Amino acid sequence: MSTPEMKTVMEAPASQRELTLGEAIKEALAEEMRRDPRVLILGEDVAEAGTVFKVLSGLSTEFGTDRVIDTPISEAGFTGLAVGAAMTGLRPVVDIMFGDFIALVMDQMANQAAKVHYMSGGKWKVPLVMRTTLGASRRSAAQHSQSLHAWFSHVPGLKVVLPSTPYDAKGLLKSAIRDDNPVVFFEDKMMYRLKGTVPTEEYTIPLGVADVKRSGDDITLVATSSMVQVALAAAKMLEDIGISAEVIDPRTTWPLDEETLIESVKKTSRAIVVDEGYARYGVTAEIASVIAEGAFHYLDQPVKRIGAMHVPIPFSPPLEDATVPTEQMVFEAARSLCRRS
Amino acid sequence: MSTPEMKTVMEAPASQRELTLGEAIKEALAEEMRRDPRVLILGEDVAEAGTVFKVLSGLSTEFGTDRVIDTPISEAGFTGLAVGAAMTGLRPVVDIMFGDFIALVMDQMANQAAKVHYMSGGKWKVPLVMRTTLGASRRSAAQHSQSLHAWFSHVPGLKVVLPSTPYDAKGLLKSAIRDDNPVVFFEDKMMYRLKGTVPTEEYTIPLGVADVKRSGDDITLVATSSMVQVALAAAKMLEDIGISAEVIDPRTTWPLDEETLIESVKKTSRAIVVDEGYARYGVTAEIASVIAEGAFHYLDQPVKRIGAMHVPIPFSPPLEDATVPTEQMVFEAARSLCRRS
Amino acid sequence: MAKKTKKTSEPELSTAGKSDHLLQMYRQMLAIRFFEERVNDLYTRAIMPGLAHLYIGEEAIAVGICSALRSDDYITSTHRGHGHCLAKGASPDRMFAELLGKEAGYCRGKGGSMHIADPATGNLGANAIVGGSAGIATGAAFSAKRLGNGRVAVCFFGEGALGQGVLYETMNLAQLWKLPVIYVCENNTYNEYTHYSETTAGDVLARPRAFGIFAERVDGQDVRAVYVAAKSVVDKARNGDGPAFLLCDTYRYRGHHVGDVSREYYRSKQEEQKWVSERDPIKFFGDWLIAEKHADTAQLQKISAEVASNIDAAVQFAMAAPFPETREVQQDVYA
Amino acid sequence: MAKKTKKTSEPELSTAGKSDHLLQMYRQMLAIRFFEERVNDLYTRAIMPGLAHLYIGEEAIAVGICSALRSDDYITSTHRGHGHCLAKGASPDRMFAELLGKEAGYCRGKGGSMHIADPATGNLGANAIVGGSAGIATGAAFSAKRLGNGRVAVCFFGEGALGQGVLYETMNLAQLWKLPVIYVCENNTYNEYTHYSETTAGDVLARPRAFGIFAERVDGQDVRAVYVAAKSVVDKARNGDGPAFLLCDTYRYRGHHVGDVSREYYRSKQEEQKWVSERDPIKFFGDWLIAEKHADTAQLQKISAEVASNIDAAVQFAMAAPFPETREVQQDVYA
Ligand SMILES: Cc1ncc(C[n+]2csc(CCOP(=O)(O)OP(=O)(O)O)c2C)c(N)n1
Ligand SMILES: Cc1ncc(C[n+]2csc(CCOP(=O)(O)OP(=O)(O)O)c2C)c(N)n1
Ligand SMILES: [Mg+2]
Ligand SMILES: [Mg+2]
Repeated sequence: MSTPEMKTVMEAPASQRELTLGEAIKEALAEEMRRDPRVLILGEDVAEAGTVFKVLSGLSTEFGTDRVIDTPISEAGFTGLAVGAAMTGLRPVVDIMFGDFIALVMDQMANQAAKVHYMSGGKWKVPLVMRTTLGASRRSAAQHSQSLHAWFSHVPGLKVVLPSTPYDAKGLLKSAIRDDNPVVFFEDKMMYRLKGTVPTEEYTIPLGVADVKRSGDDITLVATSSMVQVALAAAKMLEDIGISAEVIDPRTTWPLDEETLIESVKKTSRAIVVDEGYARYGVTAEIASVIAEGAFHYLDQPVKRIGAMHVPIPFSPPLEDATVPTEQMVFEAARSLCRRS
Repeated sequence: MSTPEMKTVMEAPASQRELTLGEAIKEALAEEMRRDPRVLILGEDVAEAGTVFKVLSGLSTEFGTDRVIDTPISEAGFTGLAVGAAMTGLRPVVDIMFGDFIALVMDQMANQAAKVHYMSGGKWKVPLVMRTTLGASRRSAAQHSQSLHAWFSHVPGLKVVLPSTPYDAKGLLKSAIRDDNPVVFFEDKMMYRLKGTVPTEEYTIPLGVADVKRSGDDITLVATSSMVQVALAAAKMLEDIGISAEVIDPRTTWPLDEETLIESVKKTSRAIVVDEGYARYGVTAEIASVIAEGAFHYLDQPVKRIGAMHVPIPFSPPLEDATVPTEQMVFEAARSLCRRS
Repeated sequence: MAKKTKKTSEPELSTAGKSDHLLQMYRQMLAIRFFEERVNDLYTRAIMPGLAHLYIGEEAIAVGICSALRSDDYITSTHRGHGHCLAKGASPDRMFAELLGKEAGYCRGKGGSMHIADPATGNLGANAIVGGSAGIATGAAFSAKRLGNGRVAVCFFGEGALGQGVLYETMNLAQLWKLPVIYVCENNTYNEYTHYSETTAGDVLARPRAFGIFAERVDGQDVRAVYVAAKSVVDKARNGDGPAFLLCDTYRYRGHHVGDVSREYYRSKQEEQKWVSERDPIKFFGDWLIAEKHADTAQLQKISAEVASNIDAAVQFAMAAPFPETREVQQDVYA
Repeated sequence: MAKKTKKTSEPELSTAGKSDHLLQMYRQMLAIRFFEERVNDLYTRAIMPGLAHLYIGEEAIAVGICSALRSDDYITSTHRGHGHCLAKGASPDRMFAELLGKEAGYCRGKGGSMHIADPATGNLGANAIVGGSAGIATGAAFSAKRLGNGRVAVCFFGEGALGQGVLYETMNLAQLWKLPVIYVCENNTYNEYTHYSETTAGDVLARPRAFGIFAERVDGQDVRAVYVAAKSVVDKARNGDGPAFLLCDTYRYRGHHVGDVSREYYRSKQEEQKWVSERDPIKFFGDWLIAEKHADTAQLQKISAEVASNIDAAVQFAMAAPFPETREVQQDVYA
């Protein structure tokens, strides 16, 4: 287990420091760019501006503007270019500012990048990373707040990563960059300032391995990205009423570490899946189905799913707040599953 | 219940005739275009060619080439144009030849069409129908064989229709055209020649109402689009070994008629969900979750999901055939769920 | 883009004509300027949720273009859309209400700054996807032609949208089908924090022209020049001559959005100062109005005072207005 | 597009030079023609699964362009890609094997007619998405420039791809970054069953030129003209002068795909006949070879016989080859 929760209980040893998730991502990129000259960054306002979220600020100074490259506002065009570049000797990391804009690159990612290796009988490879964002609550309205990772998770040939801590973000991003397949890396905009301890020495985290963020016996809370923080907060509330919740972060929706999820639920016999994507036909459906099938005879309650309310995301604060899963919602759901009230 | 199976047992009365699914779709379009001058068709090779599947042949003769309009190969462009046209007094029916190409219109559909009504506080409407296709087995390889309806099903603001019979296709398409929302209508390329009885008198079928294609007691087979035919064939095989299968076609993935699905499984206590989309993070996951939650205490086996093999669709016939759900697979799965062997 | 900006000669000016019309344009430019200043103020005082992209410095374009439109003509707008919406006839009170997420807002608070829409003024909606409204505007022109209602659609976008392929797809359709749509490119020289010369190859005007679309460069700081250019292409489009493209040179005085305050890393204070002091569209137009005796200083001050109190009242209205009921969140997903 | 096709003058011709090179081009054109005829035959005999889009009539373009390329240069191809793949060096036996879905095929049978790819000959892959390879080709050019390996990338596409916005996005990138990519537009005048004049507004050459890209129109039935035009832009690109665009006028003799047999509803038999009898690239080139004494009739017949038996052998190979094992279906989803 490797979470801020865990680390902060002990004095952080000399070999670690506190980083924000944004800093951890920048560090992963910088380390990989130093290690491998084929790695470069393409995106809108990534160079001097360091992206609109300032996550990359400083990278263009160290690596120059021909490895941290500002592009026109042509998501399909520069993603397609990156696919070709990845096939021919480079390892591009493409930056898609808001996750909503992946709607513009679905052909390049799903019809091209995801299929090139298979269609060519295994001859061409596409070592491409697409970094993009998800998450609402920023009062950015319907076209700048979506969490659309379910679309990519549905496409064979892609891998999909959703880090929930600075530690995971760094280790997973380094693995994604070294992976020979197209990998989409979703960062929650609201988590860029989330702090956590990160070792100074190098490490990577394999794609496809879930992480138990907190262990417990009464109920399993499966959560992705920022919902992991929501689940951990709910777990604390549950502890106060005597319910011991286990929190599991799959970390990658594809590949999916089914075994860890199923084993946990076999132990707890209750599960809630929390994800910030739209509630219907999303990530919670797949994970809930995997659990319901794999732990069927152990479940004493149906697997409960909690996603973003199934509506376009409204601007008005009281309305937007009503669409996002909260620790209170998770707490209530868990309490009723555990029949405590 | 309204299926070829049902109808063909009786002498088709004078008020019905046999039509192919393609003919039923053309008839629905023709009737609605006669009824409402605001309805028009936009797409590639839709006019004289009547589309590559010849489904629309003859329509341009009756309605002229300014209501059946050939477009450039600009899926995003003419879909966007149709969104604007729908907002301002027309009711366009857009034709996207192969379902794989919806990857090019995700922004226009998911970020624009689906959200205009909500973002405008209910002021603007988008009465748009997008007709497109799904289904493999045509030896068309990875970019011309996908069933990507899960993407649209995930997006609030859109409705998604998957007809499985000529009767349903006609009635559902007429409702889709009269609907004031953007509706995506998926047609299985392999079903265009499927025959079924269709009344001569006019009728419509509401969106959001599942249809019991065959009733049974031992197991519920939920199937979409061409998988309904697969499920019905499997049901026949099951009958021979004494298993009575109920076959339910949701007909629309959104809105989803949850009640009909859940009630059936409460009766049968076993369920298999069959859909031709990729197996993971697809339509089967949502439907299985709905059933697992809604009929939890009635299920005596986990809900089984059968989708297309989770790989890009290969060209080579023996390989492609291995990716598509078959009646044999459904039969085997049902038999083992019913513990007969 | 060497082509020199077209001087607006007297005969054309007469098209712009009468003083009241000119003063109305002046009033609208001021209204936009004051509106945006209050938006910035509401943001800095943490009263406005989220962000906003201010139109300050670019007012002459929205006003010049919309003055050439009928009230039933259509526009589509952008993330930097307040000016377009106001110029097309939106009222500041319901605009502010929308920016504050209030039920009285144009979209009942559901849209916010980037999604103001209003059928009553032909506003098909601002759009937060760069280039995202090219299809919608072209489609509205398609309807206008089909229905024969004589309407014209204007598609406003920044030069950054030249990077979106859908713009070329729709320009091709518009010219093929001779649709009454005017593409108005507001070239304020920056795509967010990147100078457009780093993102834009070749000659911008040559792009629409390659599709056979009439295209003209206009001084976006001169409301009369914009009006004259707009009037001529709008009238032509209305008469069935098809689409046109106007490239309007301009500059945004403020940050890309209200939070973009330290900008030296991408543009110099001097550059900003030069535009503000030498090319301000409101001052330029005001001076001209006085010089040409369409108004005197007192009149302009009176207008300014009226607009200011109008904007004050609008802010008061919006701040006092209630938020929508939470249950509204599930309304209007489907018609 | 009134611009007259450029006459290939003697000095340029000398670039094309030596007889053996010329005869090699002739051999390749024949190989493509015979290959495609066999594809059609395999389809009509129901031996080939699915469909195929024949390149017959357009051979001079693939051969003229690829003759100007190094073997390590890159190409991307289209749904009508057999000619490009062969011209870039693919061998007919493994091509046929792929078309029949056999394990010996270039993609182990997984790709089929529309997805032939072969790193050994720089073939990044045919693409079944119209315009779908514009990004890939431009990206390969991006790598070539970054890695300084002196390679050039050629992006083949039909005029129908002019409808895809991504083409304009990538041309803008290519010119901004001066990438060594050549966009080769094969204008056979039909997008499937629709004449390109119904789908294409304005002047095609003006489109790349608007982005500052050198663009030239070439007679796609004259392999020497294509070669000369290609050689010059490829050399320039290799020397760092950036992208270019070649518009090659041509015609497909057969249907859009092998199943498109009755075509009168979209084009006349006379039109087809005119191209076949008056503009055939192979006959045109063969006559010239003889007239210019690069070969005599006997030599050309000998070449023809060799190619024919070569193609026969290739078909035999492919038909005898086994299908992949079914378990292969789950291989190569991930690297
Ligand atoms: C498709 C898309 N990509 C990126 C963005 C993020 N973004 C918002 S505004 C902007 C710059 C737009 O520049 P321009 O079109 O010139 O308009 P301006 O802001 O200068 O008025 C960008 C990149 C977006 N909203 N949509
Ligand atoms: C994005 C996309 N839209 C539509 C199609 C269907 N389609 C296949 S080939 C074709 C026509 C292409 O015409 P052109 O580019 O001129 O190539 P040609 O067939 O004439 O060689 C179309 C529309 C496709 N494959 N991809
Ligand atoms: Mg700008
Ligand atoms: Mg063509």
